[in-house]
Amino acid sequence: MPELPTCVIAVQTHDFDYGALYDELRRSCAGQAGAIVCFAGLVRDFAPGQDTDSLYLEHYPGMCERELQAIADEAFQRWAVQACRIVHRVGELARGDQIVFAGVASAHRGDAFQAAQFIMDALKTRAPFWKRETLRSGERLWVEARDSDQVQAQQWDTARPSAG
Amino acid sequence: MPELPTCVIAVQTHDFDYGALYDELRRSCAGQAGAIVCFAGLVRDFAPGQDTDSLYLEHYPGMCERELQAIADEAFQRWAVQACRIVHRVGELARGDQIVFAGVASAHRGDAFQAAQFIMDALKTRAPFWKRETLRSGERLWVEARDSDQVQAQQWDTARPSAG
Amino acid sequence: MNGATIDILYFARVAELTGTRSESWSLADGNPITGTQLLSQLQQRYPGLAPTDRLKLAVNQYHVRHDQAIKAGDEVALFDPVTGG
Amino acid sequence: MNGATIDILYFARVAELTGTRSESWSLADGNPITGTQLLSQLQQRYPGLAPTDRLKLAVNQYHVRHDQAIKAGDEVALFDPVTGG
Repeated sequence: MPELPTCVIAVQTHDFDYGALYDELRRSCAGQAGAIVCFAGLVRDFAPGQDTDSLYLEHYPGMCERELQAIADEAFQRWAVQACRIVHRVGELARGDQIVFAGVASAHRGDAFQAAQFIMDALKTRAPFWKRETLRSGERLWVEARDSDQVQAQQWDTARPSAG
Repeated sequence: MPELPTCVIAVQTHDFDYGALYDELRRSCAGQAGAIVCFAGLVRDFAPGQDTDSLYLEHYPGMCERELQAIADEAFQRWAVQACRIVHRVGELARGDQIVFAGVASAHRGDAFQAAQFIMDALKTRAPFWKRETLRSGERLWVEARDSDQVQAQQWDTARPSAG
Repeated sequence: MNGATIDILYFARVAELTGTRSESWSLADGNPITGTQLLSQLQQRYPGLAPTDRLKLAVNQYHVRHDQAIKAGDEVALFDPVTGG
Repeated sequence: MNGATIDILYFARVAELTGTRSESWSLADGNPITGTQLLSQLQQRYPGLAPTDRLKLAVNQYHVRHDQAIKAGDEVALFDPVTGG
């Protein structure tokens, strides 16, 4: 591992190609990476009987990119990551649409799984995006942050000493 | 979740299309899945200065498929999985080639990450595949099982009570 | 007093409550204030912001606690806990 | 004795050691034996199998421990710890 990798980050309104993002990760470390883990977050029904019609994603331009880069850098300090990509969409999304992509390439699967999960947990609690749901009934509501996401993210703090 | 899903399993000599496998997972549970985690295992250099030229994968036909199905079923009992795919290649592979795919779709990312990681850890210690490396020097050697894989797989046993 | 201002950005539900997405805010006597003091002043202007305990602050695009000092020229952002991903 | 046999499959390094990938094996008096007993018999025929402690057994395509009973008609497989994935 000559130096820490950089994470390619994109915040965009248009859709992303999951397979192409994987291919780029794979190509960027051919022969070195033994494991690639990719995560996609999708728009799903908000609650049983309360069908989501669409989702609007607002963000804080500039801070989003900076925070995502900081999260990736933290992952690089903790795990042996060879390549990383994060894509987050903003604007109007429909049911079933892709929202977010996080992909990590590493020599070993443990590092790839942990780094990808850490990135998503940190993104969920630190990256300045906000979701507004529009239900089929026409009702609009800003999604409330879930305590479980905070708990999940904090587990990485306590895991720190042994995770290196 | 009306009933437990089935995991589509393939053991094959030909390559797989990671993006297409993701697309199938996504399509099979559109509007329900909020998270899809896909893992790929790739042929990488065996050791520094000991370049892998090629890899031969032998397997136990019949038992492989049965064991992979059993592993997926165990994942379905433990986490809320909506769809699952496992592909494992056998035969001659070259450096950088794809070896294995494991993809999981779920409502929440925690289930998807854990189920995918469990499947890979169990596959590594239970699915009857064996790797033989051919180094650039021409030397051939059967890869030895790693104790760390056993330790990793056993962690899921002790995690059982709280993981449901 | 000239130039002794901060830029405040509002996002998502908070922007709906204030009715604006950004504004320039004067610091009394040009002195730094804490986030808590700023929130108290903002709540007087925008009563709908209460309760302000749960609101999040960023200063110059970094998350900060409410006791963070804010000085002239800072970019301050006010928003709900994030819900991306 | 007729039909009192088991099928034994060898994989990977073990198949190289035995020089064959499968064979039919007669059970003495047609009685069941344990995996440990079978491994002991096989080691007499194929000395290269030693030490047999690390070898893995499957019976009818399920992983089993060495104390598993093996009976006529079973499909027994002998192999090293797996290294797929």
